[in-house]
Amino acid sequence: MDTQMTDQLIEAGVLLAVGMSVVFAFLTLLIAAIHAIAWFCRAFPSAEIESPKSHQKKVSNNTSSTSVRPQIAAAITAAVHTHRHTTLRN
Amino acid sequence: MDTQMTDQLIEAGVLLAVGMSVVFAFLTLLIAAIHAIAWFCRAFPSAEIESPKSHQKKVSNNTSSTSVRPQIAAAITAAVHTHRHTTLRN
Amino acid sequence: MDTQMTDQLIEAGVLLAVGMSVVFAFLTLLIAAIHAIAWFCRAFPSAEIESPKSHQKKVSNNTSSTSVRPQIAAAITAAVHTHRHTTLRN
Amino acid sequence: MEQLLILWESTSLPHFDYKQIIMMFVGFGLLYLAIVRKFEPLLLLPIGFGAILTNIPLAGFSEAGGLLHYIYEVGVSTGVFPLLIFMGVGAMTDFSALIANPRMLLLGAAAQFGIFATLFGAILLNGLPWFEFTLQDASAIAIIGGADGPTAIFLASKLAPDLLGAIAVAAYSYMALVPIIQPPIMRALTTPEERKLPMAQLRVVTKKEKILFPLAVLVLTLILLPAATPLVGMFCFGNLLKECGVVDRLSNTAQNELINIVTIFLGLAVGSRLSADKFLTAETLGILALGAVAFSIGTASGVIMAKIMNRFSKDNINPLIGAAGVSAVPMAARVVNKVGLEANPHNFLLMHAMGPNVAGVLGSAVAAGILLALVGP
Amino acid sequence: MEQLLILWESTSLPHFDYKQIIMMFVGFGLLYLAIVRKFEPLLLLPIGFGAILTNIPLAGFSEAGGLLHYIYEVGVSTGVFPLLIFMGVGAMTDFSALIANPRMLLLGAAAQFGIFATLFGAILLNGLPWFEFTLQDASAIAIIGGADGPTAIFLASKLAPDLLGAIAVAAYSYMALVPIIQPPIMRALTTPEERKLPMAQLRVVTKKEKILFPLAVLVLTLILLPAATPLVGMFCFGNLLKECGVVDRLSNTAQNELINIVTIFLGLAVGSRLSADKFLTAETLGILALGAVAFSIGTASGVIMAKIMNRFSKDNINPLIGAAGVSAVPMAARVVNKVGLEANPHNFLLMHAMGPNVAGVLGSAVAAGILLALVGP
Amino acid sequence: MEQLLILWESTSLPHFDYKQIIMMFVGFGLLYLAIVRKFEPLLLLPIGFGAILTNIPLAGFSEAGGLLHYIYEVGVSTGVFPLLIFMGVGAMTDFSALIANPRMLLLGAAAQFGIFATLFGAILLNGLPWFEFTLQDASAIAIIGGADGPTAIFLASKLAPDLLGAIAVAAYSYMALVPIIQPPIMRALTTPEERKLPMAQLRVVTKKEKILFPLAVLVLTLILLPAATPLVGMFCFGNLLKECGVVDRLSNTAQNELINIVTIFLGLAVGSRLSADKFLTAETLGILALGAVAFSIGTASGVIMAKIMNRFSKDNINPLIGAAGVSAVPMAARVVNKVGLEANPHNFLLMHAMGPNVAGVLGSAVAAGILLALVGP
Ligand code: NA
Ligand code: NA
Ligand code: NA
Repeated sequence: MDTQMTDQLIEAGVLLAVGMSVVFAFLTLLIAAIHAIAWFCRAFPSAEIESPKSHQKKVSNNTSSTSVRPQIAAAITAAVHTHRHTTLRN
Repeated sequence: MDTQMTDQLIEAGVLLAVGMSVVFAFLTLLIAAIHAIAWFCRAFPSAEIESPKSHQKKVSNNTSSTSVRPQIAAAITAAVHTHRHTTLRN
Repeated sequence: MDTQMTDQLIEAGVLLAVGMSVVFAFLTLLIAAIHAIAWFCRAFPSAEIESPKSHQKKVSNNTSSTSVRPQIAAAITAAVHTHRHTTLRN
Repeated sequence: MEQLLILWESTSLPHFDYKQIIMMFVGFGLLYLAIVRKFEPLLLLPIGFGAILTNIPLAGFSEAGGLLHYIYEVGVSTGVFPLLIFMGVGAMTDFSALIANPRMLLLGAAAQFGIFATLFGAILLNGLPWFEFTLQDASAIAIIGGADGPTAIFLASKLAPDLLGAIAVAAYSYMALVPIIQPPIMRALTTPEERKLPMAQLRVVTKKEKILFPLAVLVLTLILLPAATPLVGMFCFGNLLKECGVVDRLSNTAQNELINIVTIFLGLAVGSRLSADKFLTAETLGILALGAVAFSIGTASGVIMAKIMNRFSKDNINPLIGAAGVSAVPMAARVVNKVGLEANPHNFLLMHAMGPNVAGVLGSAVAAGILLALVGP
Repeated sequence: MEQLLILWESTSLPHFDYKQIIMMFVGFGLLYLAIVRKFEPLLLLPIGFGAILTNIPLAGFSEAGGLLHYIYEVGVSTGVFPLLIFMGVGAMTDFSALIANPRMLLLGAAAQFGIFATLFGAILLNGLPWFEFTLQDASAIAIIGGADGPTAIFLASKLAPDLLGAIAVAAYSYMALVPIIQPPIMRALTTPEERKLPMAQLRVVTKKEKILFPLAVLVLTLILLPAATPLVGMFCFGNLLKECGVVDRLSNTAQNELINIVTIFLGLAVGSRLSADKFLTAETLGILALGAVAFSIGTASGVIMAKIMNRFSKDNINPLIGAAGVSAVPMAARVVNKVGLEANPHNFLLMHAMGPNVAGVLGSAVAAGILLALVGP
Repeated sequence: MEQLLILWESTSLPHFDYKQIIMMFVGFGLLYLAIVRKFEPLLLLPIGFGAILTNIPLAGFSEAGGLLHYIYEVGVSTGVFPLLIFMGVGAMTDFSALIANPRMLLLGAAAQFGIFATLFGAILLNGLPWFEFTLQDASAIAIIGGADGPTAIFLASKLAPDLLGAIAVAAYSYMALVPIIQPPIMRALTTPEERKLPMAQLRVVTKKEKILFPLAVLVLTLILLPAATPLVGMFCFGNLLKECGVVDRLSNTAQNELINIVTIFLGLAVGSRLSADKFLTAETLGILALGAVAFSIGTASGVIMAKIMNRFSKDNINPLIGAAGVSAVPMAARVVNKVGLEANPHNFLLMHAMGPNVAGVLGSAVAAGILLALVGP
């Protein structure tokens, strides 16, 4: 094993030690942060941002989920209407 | 108040006068244009471009608004069918 | 008719001959390929890739076609429910 | 030991400038306004996030090779993103109320007085030792009074790129503050009787008129004010896509996926201009102050113009709808409706206010064109 | 006074060239065709609008720093946009009808005769004093006979960028005119008995065949005609996305949002090539004339090939379906169906015509590859 | 005759290098894995297709002016595409399970041991005559152990662009192989009793916590590890878009159309790096071997960490869920659930495994940041 590889292996060892330490330190701090958030949310429970409808302005949300409903409603109305007529005729 | 600012204020005054004049002139012309369009549309009422179905070629329109209809239709058919069977059995 | 145009016309003639030959050759080979594919698919019919559900990971498919169905289902259920009540009352 | 030093050097801690920390708090403040206060969240949330990212030491988001640098250069310094947003807004805008009652355009014109009057304010501020606005700066700031985000960003990117971040933040903040800024001005300038005035129902507008309208706007603009054609032209293009009825695919994409993608990128890129050296300056305070002035003057001008028109018109014109002339679609129109309902619970002004509201969009785009033509580079 | 002069100078009026005005009318004409006549509106509407914008004096849409300049440079001169469109078209194309009856490929081959025959026409036009088409120009013009928009734009961007605008307009216009151009030719070349011929029902094609088909096309192309792989490869990629069944997300995006976004940009960029100096030339008239010739010859070749095949085939082949070989999917197939129904109200040829129809797409992409390989730069 | 020669020269046949043919078979192999074996098809299908296209002689897909060249330069060498993917993945990720049980982050941390341990493997391979990995190469290879595609592509584009193709292919292949690689390791390291352990139900997480979580992650990252902010920041941005509830338009676009478009382009661009000279090397074999090692060590470390935590915890922790710490969301969590059900048919571990699973995404992004900071350019 030549010197260069030994050097690289030492460097890798340092990286391993430093890297895993930082990863654990970082994610441990994040555990603390999550506990702090949970504490904060219990301490200051606000209904303010829980409102389901967002006040979206200027850009109407035309995604399928919203635009489908009126269509379905119309279709259902038509279907039930048709059906009632059909059943009445029968 | 130094000369430079006086110059700038004069320039701003000119901008104000010119700007508001142009804005009003422009939008007044647009009023005339809208009246002209309305007159034109009353004079030449054409059913030609009112046809609801566009002849879109090469690219089938898969957006939700159009693609939903067949689905809804099928669903309605199925629902009414199921329902009739259900009511018949009852 | 000058020489240059004659040259160009000859060149165009060559292009026509070569071009149509290649087009026909290419698409004839493709006919053979389609027959080969058909033979291969008859020889090795596999149900493997016919499974309707793709194992899509990490990215849930929120396109309209899939997201509409539950909505429609719910709508239909509601419609039939409403209707039955309506007819019962009548 | 050396590795530990490298590690320490690779954290932000030894590199933080207190100004960057302040700017991050500004970013978090914008997130707060967007999420909790619901201030124009579609733009202010990405702007706030971009502001945080751009101020992180060592991350280099806005330096050569950084993500926000690329996005800014590709989309904002070229002017492409605001124009695409404008196209999408055009594809979302319904001009029926304006076509049915074209005089409303005068209200959209009057409200632009806020823009031009603010030029004086900016120049007067130069009398104070902390300000040195050029006429180009002043014009870019004044357009905040137009209450139109993409117009403000587009003009700022051409006339005063260094102020772009502050101008965009001010423009969107004041647009979100419309329900707070406008009602006192509206009430101060009108009598309760005026606020109760009902208006005649609008006539039905044919599809053909709606198709010809964007083309008429385009023709007038290209003849009289070609400097405004990038903004007005793309707006009309979007509107034509919507109204023509033969390219619904393209219209849907322009008003949904395309505008959403561009909004994400535009917001982040604008946020990347909120660096300490550009934002933590006296100019920013001046911009915020001037923006409020521009907005208020615009609102007042619209209301006063409506009062004048009401006097000379045979049909009633409720002066409140003049306030909608600043644009801020559809927020300003909703505010008009709300203030009107307070005076007369049976008087729904929403549709009537939509006319001046969309006229205001055209008006401020025209004003931007004038400023570009007269003080532009 | 000076300000008024500046204002006057900042309108279009003192800068208009009459040619620009003509080009704007051309743009409005394209909008008319798109909206009122419904001629390929997805492309002709953006092209028409782009043509208007690019001819506005002082606006600089197509000059350095202008919106259309950026879009053109990014998407058209690189060839990226037509290739993405082709990918999306691939993701929309169903090859079942062709796989069930592969001989239909011969009809798609025969219809390309229109392309190569038109080369002669272009060269003969050079005999007139107003024309000076190079062989590259002639090739880019001839591809109009392929009745495929993105193929024509891609080839023109490589062989004759100056003619791109006129070629694209001609290609899409003639594709829209298929219901007018093709029926007389089809009727002239067939007897009523031939037009009444019913065809055998097509067999069911398995999913596996549909997956292997684009791969087979890709392999043949990359071996025999690598110059055609940009077009054919992206087309096959799109088709594989659609047929493989495991990436529906990507397939949906390729055939909806992505192709819509690119269509908007491609149309505007093509329109930006309709400047007076490039379009108001004798060449444009020549291109329109040659395009019509190419289209007609292609239609006739397809029908004649179908007649020949019918003679030597044990199953009936209705000669009308040969006309669908020019591509123009699915318009040409619909026209076949309509003309067939006139002769025999119970004979639905639509599915049978889809085979040559999609074969025509491959055929013209292959023809484009040949032209690129033999006369390309 | 000369024309025939030109024609022959314009086919691929006289230009094929056998290595290109091998690479095409590699590309078809990837298509097979994607379509038939359903190995991460969203990426491997475009990668495989890109690999075929890039190896076609004369087509020039990856040369200056070629489609894949443009896509690669715009999106991959700038790092923009992986960051946008990460934003979209953030907008799809639900952190509820992790917020409810934050200790799971330790499992996500432990699983990163696979990354750092693999550095040794890469350096030891240098002892063989065929390998010459620099520390940067080794780091880019080791990140495969993070089981996260965009992170691997982003890091490789910064540290070892020449190895990007092989690293991306290895990363996605092993992510797809999770159900085959992980179960034997999981079973070897756990007793049947451990595998049967039920876990306590998770508490409900409020909306406010979910909004504050990405901001907390962002703040910690920007303070401690700014080099990780491009990845982590865009991820948190996406997650905030999703959770804040006020920009659903943007969130939907980020997790649907935008990520789909970028996935198509990213896949093709990565595929374009699978050229013979870069892929048909001993390095590729080394990368594949090291990737498998990294994956296995990561899995083992996660399981062992879970065993240790179970010993010291008052609540049960089923050691199987440690395996989910490598990320590969949600495949690894599903595998945990499956192996758990084998031991105890009433024990559903899926939700419990989602905690370490999403923790693994953060863990590997952090690890990538560390590598960037310490061995980066
Ligand atoms: Na305005
Ligand atoms: Na064709
Ligand atoms: Na990971």
